[in-house]
Amino acid sequence: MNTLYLYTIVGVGLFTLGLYALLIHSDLLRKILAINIMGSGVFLILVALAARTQGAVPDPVPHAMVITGIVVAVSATALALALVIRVRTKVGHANLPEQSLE
Amino acid sequence: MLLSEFFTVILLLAGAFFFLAGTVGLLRFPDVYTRLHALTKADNVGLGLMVLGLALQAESWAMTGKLILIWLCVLLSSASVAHLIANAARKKGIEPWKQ
Amino acid sequence: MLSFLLPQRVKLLGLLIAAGVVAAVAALGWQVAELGAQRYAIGGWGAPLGIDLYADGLSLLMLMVNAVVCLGVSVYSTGYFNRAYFRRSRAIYFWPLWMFLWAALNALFLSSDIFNLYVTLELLGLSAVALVALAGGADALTSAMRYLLINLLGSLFYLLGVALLYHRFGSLDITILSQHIEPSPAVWVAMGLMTSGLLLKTALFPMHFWLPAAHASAPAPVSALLSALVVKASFYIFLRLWLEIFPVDSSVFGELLGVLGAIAIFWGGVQALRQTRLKMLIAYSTVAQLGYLFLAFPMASYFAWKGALFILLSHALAKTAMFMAAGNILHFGGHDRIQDFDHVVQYQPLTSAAFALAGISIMGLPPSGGFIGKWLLLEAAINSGQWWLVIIIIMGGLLAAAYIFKVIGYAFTQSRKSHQTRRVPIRMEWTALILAIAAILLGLIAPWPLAIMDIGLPFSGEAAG
Amino acid sequence: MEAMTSLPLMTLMQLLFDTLLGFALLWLGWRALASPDLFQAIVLFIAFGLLMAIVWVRLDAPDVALAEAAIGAGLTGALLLTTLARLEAKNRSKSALEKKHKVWLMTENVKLKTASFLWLMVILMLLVSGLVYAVLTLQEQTFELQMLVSKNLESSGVSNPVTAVLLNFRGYDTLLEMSVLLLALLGVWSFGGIPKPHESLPGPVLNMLSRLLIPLLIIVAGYFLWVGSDAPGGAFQGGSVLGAAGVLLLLVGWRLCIRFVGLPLRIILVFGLGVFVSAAVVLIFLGRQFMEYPPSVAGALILLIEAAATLSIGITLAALFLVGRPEFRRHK
Amino acid sequence: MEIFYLSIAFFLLLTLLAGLWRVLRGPTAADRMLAAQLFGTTAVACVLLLAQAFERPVLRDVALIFALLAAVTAIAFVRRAWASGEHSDAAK
Repeated sequence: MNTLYLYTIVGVGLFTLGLYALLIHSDLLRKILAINIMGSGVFLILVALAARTQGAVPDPVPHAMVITGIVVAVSATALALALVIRVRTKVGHANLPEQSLE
Repeated sequence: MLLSEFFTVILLLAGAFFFLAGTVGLLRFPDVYTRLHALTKADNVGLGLMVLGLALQAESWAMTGKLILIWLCVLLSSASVAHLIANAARKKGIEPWKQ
Repeated sequence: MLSFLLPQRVKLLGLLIAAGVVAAVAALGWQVAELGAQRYAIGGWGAPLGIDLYADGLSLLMLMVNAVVCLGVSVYSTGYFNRAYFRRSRAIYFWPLWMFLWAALNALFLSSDIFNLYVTLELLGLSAVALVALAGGADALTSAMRYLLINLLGSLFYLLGVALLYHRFGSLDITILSQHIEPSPAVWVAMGLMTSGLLLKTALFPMHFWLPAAHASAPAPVSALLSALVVKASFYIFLRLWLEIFPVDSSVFGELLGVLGAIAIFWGGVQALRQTRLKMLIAYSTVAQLGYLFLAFPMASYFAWKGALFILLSHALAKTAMFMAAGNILHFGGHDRIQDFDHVVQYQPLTSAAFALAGISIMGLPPSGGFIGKWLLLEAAINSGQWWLVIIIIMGGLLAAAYIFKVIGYAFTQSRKSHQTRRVPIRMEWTALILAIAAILLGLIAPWPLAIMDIGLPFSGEAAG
Repeated sequence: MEAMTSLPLMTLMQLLFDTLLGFALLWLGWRALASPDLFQAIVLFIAFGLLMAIVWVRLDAPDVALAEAAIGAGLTGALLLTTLARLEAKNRSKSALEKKHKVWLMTENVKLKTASFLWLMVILMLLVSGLVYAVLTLQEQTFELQMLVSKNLESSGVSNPVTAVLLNFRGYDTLLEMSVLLLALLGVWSFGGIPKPHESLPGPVLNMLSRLLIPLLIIVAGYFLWVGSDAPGGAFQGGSVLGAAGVLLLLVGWRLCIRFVGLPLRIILVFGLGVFVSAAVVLIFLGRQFMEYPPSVAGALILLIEAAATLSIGITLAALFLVGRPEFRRHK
Repeated sequence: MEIFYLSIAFFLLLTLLAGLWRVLRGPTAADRMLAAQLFGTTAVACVLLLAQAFERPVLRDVALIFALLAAVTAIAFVRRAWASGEHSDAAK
């Protein structure tokens, strides 16, 4: 069962890494990458914990949740990227003025 | 060790060796074109051997058919991609490495 | 949910659907009033397996406010969007996006499944961002971008909380979870995550920096929606989770929220005073009013919840009216710098009347809904003996009065440079006025919504009062 | 997994494989975010997506692996590259300078006072320790939900548990999720048209490749749709493969000819969602709950819904790739 | 027998990481894209081995998707990342 907790730790690591990068970087494209990585981290935790069931087949509900999550993440990223291009054409540089952290 | 398993092991090892050759080529070669050359060839052959090795183990013919299909796809896409990248690099004006 | 609009339909159908949804909400309201809280299992599966829709007093009230405000905004935007001011191609997209937003709000208020809430939150966030970006200006796009990032960040935090809760208890349904819950480290962390995610979206004090820019740069009906409903939706979820799932004995946490609320009131009020543009002023006043909602947490008594909810309802109505009034003035004068309001009262009597009435409700003067809410909060504060809350509530009211009078004062004066003015369609002025009057009427018919609140599960539990 | 192989060597090997995979993921994620050059960050991110799919395979989640591979490899990478191309085209100014020493802390392009930096690190450490502690103390999870799923599986008309949960038990989530996808497209279109990038005519090789690859992709999408009911696959995976085929088409420079761009395109886009909602509503009139598929006809109904969903998801993903309203251009 | 498959898969993962180094150092954008292509083929082989190791015929579909889609990102790179603008670091 310990490989399971390894993946959960990796998931937590990814989540924090994404959060750190999101707050640090001012470049928009980087922020979107950071959010995607955070999302993958959360999904990893979800599925890793799902594999705790005794039976060969792991619990399907988290899988369904993650698939829904992936589709939502893709549509959000697509919208964000389209917005970045618009911001760039209008403003000329693709990063947010450094807003206050947290 | 069944005979077929014996062959599979050999084929897989050969495949792995070619993958290694491909990666080393990628790292060692000084120029885009030579790396491209090394990578595409070695990896395809490596994958081909692995697919053959696994095909021996595959239970049903449908499975081997699917494996072969996968291999063909990889061949098709990596060859044409290599061409495209080389073509684009050429246009970009990266001259091949001359000793 | 029925208001999914096919992309190619435009305004006419928009109004039709708006009327349809209001009728549906009224029918649901009647049903809930008669039979008590309704539980509707989607797909016929039981609670743990399938998803349940749960309509109790709390969600019913939110739905009603939602319906009234959305009807007003729909009528308002028919006028707002057909002017030359807005390029035709952009106006077409307002309606489908707006319908999606409304559907997301309806779905959110009804759902009782935490993962489903995540999906509705995401739907809400994306449609709100698209609407804010509709204005197309440079600052509109930047604030829309920042709002999107904040939204995604908040939902990810929330999702992580959901993941922990699910893996701990094996179920996603709120009612089932509330039966199983017992404080354990995993639950505490999940609670912290979900709270920070939702607070980020509700723009409580430390995390409110995205709100003023987003509200000010968005087109008027959109910013009305944002501050009246979208921000409140995440507060609604937070309230529902706080009451039902999270272990109630966390008073230290409630204290922290109360303090944050208080700071929000002061900071929002002071900032509002300093603003030169009307829309920014109203946006900061939203930040302040949100602070009020969180004042109820330290007391956590029966009256406190009802007071906070009442403020929420009256604020929604009043703030929509205010933003509509601002939209009219913007149309009329072409700018919303407060100093240069000349003769707004003479040219647009209805709009300034609407603004004044809405201001009364925000300040909390006697007849208005805002007053009832503040009165309940005051009563709760006095009962629970937390005097510092009483002072804050009164101070907040004074601050609100200050920035409202500042605006009204300028509306009467003659500005130095005159500039061309444009007629504003009468529809827009009337909707603003009707909504403002509704905010006042809410105060007069107070007992009725208070009764509805009791149907729901959350309050009857602690009827200690 | 463990149950099948009792050999200690095997578990050791798996452990080794997992640790390497985990380490590679973290390291790749960190490098992707820390690399000074944007293009390098994107390539690393694409590799990250591939590794993610392998992790899903390792965690015995084939459906998720399929979805991640199809969407991650197919769409996100291509979308990021196109956006970068558009952004790069805008400013030729700064070329990424390799600042070695600062890269580790990722602070080379951020003016951060050390105070707030330390403060931030404290918060992050707190978060990590809290999360890890919470995760480790999770007691054995009650499996009644999983038993429930397998118990009602046969009445759901589908034998693959994940598809059953996705489309029947929690069909409402999927309904909302498809509307999120449609909403994203609406949002992108509401930003108005995009400046048309000058397209150089595709070379002969690309033509040949696309002629071979795209039909194959469409067949595979159909295969996934069909297999979805009893093996991992289904509407989303099929839809994303179809989307990838669409992306390939757009890359080759194919444009929808004028006749299709108006209403017909919109109808296709809304088709999936429309079928889903109408199926659910029709059932209400038959006296059932909102989305209760009668077990007898559930399989066929789900397949119908999935087919419509795959079609519209594919077209929506391809349209999203265009990042803007499709400009009307005569089909060459 | 599975141990052998798993060890080969492990070895492939190592080659994949080695390829990463080329992405970091690669002077031109083409090198980086090249390495991405390498990852694609290695991932296909890795997934096939895992499919065999854990007797999951289903995983072959995942390998099929990898095989098909590896080309998409590369083509996106060639068509868009370079076609529309001369890449500044090509001259480096």
